[in-house]
Amino acid sequence: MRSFALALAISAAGLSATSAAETAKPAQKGAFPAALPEEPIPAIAALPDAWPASWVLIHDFHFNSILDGRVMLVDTSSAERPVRGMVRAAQFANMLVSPRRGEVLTAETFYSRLTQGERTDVVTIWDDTTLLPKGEIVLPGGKRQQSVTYPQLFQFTNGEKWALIANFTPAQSVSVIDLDARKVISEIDLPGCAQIYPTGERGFSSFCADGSLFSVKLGPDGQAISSKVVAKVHDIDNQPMFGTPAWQGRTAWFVTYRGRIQGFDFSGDVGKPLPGAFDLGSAEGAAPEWRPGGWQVIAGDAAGKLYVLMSPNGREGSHKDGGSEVWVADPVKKTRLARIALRAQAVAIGVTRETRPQLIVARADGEIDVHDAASGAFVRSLGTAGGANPILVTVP
Amino acid sequence: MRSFALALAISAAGLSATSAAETAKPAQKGAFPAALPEEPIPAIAALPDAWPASWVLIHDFHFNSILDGRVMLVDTSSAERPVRGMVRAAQFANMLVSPRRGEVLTAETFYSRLTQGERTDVVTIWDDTTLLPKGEIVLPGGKRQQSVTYPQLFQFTNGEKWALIANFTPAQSVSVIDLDARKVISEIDLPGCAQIYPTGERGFSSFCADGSLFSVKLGPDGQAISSKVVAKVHDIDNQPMFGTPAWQGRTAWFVTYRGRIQGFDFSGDVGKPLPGAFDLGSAEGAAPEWRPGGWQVIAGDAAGKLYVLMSPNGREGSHKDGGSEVWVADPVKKTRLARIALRAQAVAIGVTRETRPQLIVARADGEIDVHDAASGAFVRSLGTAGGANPILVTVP
Amino acid sequence: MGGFDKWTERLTRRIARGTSRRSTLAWLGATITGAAMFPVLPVARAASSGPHGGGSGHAPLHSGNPQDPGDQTSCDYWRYCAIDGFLCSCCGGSASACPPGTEMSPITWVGTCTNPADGRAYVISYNDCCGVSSCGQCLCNRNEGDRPQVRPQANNDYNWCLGTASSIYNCSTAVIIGVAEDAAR
Amino acid sequence: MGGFDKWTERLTRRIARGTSRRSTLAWLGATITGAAMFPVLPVARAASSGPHGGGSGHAPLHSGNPQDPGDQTSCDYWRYCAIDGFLCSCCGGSASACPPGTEMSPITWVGTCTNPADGRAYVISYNDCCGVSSCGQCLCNRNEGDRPQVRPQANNDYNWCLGTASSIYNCSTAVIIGVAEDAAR
Repeated sequence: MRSFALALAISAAGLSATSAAETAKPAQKGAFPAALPEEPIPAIAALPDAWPASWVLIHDFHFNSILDGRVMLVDTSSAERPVRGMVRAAQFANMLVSPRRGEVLTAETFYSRLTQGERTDVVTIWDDTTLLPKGEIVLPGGKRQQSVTYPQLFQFTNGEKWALIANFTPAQSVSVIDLDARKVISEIDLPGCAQIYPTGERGFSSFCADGSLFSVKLGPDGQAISSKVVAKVHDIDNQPMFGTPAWQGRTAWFVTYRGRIQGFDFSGDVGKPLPGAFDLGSAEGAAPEWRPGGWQVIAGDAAGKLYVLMSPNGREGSHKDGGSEVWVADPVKKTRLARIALRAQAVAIGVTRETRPQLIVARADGEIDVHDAASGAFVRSLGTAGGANPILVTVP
Repeated sequence: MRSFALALAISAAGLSATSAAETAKPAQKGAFPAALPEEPIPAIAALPDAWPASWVLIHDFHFNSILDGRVMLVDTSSAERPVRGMVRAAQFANMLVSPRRGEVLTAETFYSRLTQGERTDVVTIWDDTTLLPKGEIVLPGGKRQQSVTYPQLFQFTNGEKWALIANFTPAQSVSVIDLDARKVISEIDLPGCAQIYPTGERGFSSFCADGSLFSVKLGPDGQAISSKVVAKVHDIDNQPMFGTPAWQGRTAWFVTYRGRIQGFDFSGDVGKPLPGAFDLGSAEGAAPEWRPGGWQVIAGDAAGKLYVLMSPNGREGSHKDGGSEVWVADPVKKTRLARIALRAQAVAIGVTRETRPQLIVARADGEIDVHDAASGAFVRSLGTAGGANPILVTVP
Repeated sequence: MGGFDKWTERLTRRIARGTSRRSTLAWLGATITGAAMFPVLPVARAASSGPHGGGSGHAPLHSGNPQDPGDQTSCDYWRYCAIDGFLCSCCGGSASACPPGTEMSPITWVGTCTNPADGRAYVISYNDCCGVSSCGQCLCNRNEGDRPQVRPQANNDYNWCLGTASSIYNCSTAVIIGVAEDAAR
Repeated sequence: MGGFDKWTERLTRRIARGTSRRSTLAWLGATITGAAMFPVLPVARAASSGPHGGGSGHAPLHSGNPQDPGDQTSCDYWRYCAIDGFLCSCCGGSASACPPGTEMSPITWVGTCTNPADGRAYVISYNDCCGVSSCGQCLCNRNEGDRPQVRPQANNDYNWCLGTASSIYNCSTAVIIGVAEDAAR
């Protein structure tokens, strides 16, 4: 290829493709006696074997072409070069990342004629150092749940050897996928329940329309071997929980539309609510009141603190309108620790696991801001590194 | 379907889906004793059998998702409801419209996994009253030319019974498609030549890299039966012509990067330049000089006038930077008739065939403006009716 | 595993039975109670045009009927009280019809919106239009009454292009299908 | 048809011969003279950030080498004198490398750009990166020396993701492959 490109160059307008060493050096070349060296072709930027702790994945839902969604790999420490790559996330896709497996997984849907024709649902497996696909698992039946992207529609279990994927036709079920065998091994029917919270060593929980939590334990063949319902854990009418929690180990911290924090323990075979739900409280400047608002409104850091995206315009129906502050809370002491003013309305937040954690803010206008999580201070802008419509920030 | 939707509605929160006639009418209903009537489900907006003369097609190249390009059907007479529909135009697509056939045709490319996998090139045939596909013709070999959309890469010939499509691998050829038989019937190899200008009853011309014009006459089987080269019609170095001309009947008016108008007669079996090329001239306000600029820079009206999108910042390399004025010229008298000031930098123009022709202006910021072609006066804005990146205005 | 419910047994039976189209409809009948279905698209790109998104440079589009007031290309139009997506009024359809070239979703979600002109609460069916890519005009998201996905019938984040030949989403309509009994709601 | 050239006869023979990979390369050798290949994408969405497009909110990215000056995420960077598309420097690649996950196009177009630091004219190869959808960052279009498609080797509107497994276009690089003899050009 190289010699072909050079041949073209040589034939081009009588140019000679002489190397730096051979080049005549007229006086105007001044302080630089040697020309810049030739650069290799082809060249593909390399990624490190392990991504640094400053790297996150930002899901670009891409409203203006939902069928062409993407996940942006973003170095939040670099204002100069924040985008490190893109992974395809087609048609209401979901994404999973596993440093242990060295993989990014996307659950996607394709049509043979882009918008029409034959439908194919697949889980695509991407190598996390090359961002090239290394395999796919076809999901039969055209039943993969298509929603605006929720992380809890596609989750690992069984030590990341399996993935669980939500189906909605609108009948609800969960498919169990053996990632190494590259096949769907079972399907758990789940009428009236939604979202997937990995539970125990091999199983998951879902919230149900009657306010209960339903936990399923899976056998080695992926079939359900036992299950348990915990009733009345979720007041859907008055204290509805955002479906996406902040995970700290096997504990998931949920926040309600009204700002109440509720923990769940998913470490055992049965998910269970933790005692001691608490409210984030009120503050000045509200019209009419402070409530969480956005798409991914809660995040946690390694020290156990929680961060909640808050709007002063809280009312019924405001829960996706975004927020202008991040409130920091201690779920052990059940108190609010700090308020962080953002530079613009935001829809999603994440906190890195760096030594000095950084708060990653996806703004409604598509810009990505980085704040110091401890002080709240604005650190840098990453521009549009999250794509057109950044709605989820995933810290691997 | 209807009863199903109603069943859902009835079950919803204890609502009764009573009709207007059955509804109780409390006092506060005031001046409106009857409720608004129920509306039918399903309902699809209808298009007229023949599109009005104010309707145009605007190609949205969709830079941020080139694989998901579209053609917007736009009523330029309506500021309230300019968009009338969308036609898919995937992956550097080309589009043809035929009121006579009652069809819109798109030449597209698909991959089985959106961005990867198996490639399929097709011509899709859309009914122009339903905008639904009514057939497709698969183009073998993965050779369809992918370029930023030029109209002259996909053209009719043989009384609109055939279409001609450009291939580029980078070897150049033209495929001849029998639209009614739904098949490719021949392929004309065309080394060194590009773009397709329908010529005579059944044939086409292309410009070639040596500055010549090459015309091919096709036989009833689609094979070339004769051809003719007219040398030195195009000074590519000093007076390069924009590839997209303004058509008036079988005469194509081209404009060069420097603003010279050159006509070609494609009515016979051999395309030939018309005598009397002329320059659009200079004007005040230039820095350094007025030149055509944009993607579709020349259009014609039914009366024979030409409209050219002009930039005052003309220089080598400015020819795609867009323009801020439209100059009106009479190709018979070879004079400039008027200058029309635009409201913003624009990249494409078209002129409707209405009784009172309207100048349709696709701006660089994506907004569509309508001016009165005779007076130049701004008439209305159509907002973003042309999509994200409107680059071509087609008057059917 | 003592302590686990009998549900597992029922669950296992249900899996063995499989999920046919018939059982899907049975499920709909069995579980969709208490409210109706909402779907598609969240988090308006709130940016410039107010909290709900929308705004495309279009001129206002009025019904011409004083009993049906407001700009049908605006997110603030009364029928859109629970809509989520691109407004079909801006896409070649209307407030109550899909654009040509699309297919209207047969399964729908509904909301109850109060008409400011006559004070009535109308049942609005937000049918999606499917089979053509994102319209891109007039994105609008209002979430009054929206609840988490655990209550699908009250969550507007699902893509309801479900019973259609293609699940590709183009825009959303807001069709009057009746008057709510409790007009004040 | 008297008056028609002998080319028709040759043309017909050529069609009969078909177009093999070999003849494609022969064509390249035979016809690409006088200039080199430019490709992809036109008409910058000129909107806000100057005549060439670009501008993404990124901070400037410098090489750190005083002999290679300028912001590599800006359309004004010296190597981009004939580039057309999304700048790979903004997409996970660099001025001279494709982003991970893409494939660099083997067939390329070149331009000649003058380095303001050393005054030399460099031959720049604008290899496209392929197989991933539009990067969407830093759209840039400069057309110095660009000519109509009748001279493909001097036209930057072709999608040059041609010799790659996928023709989907992601971004464009600007690789130094030599120094032009006539440095002043």
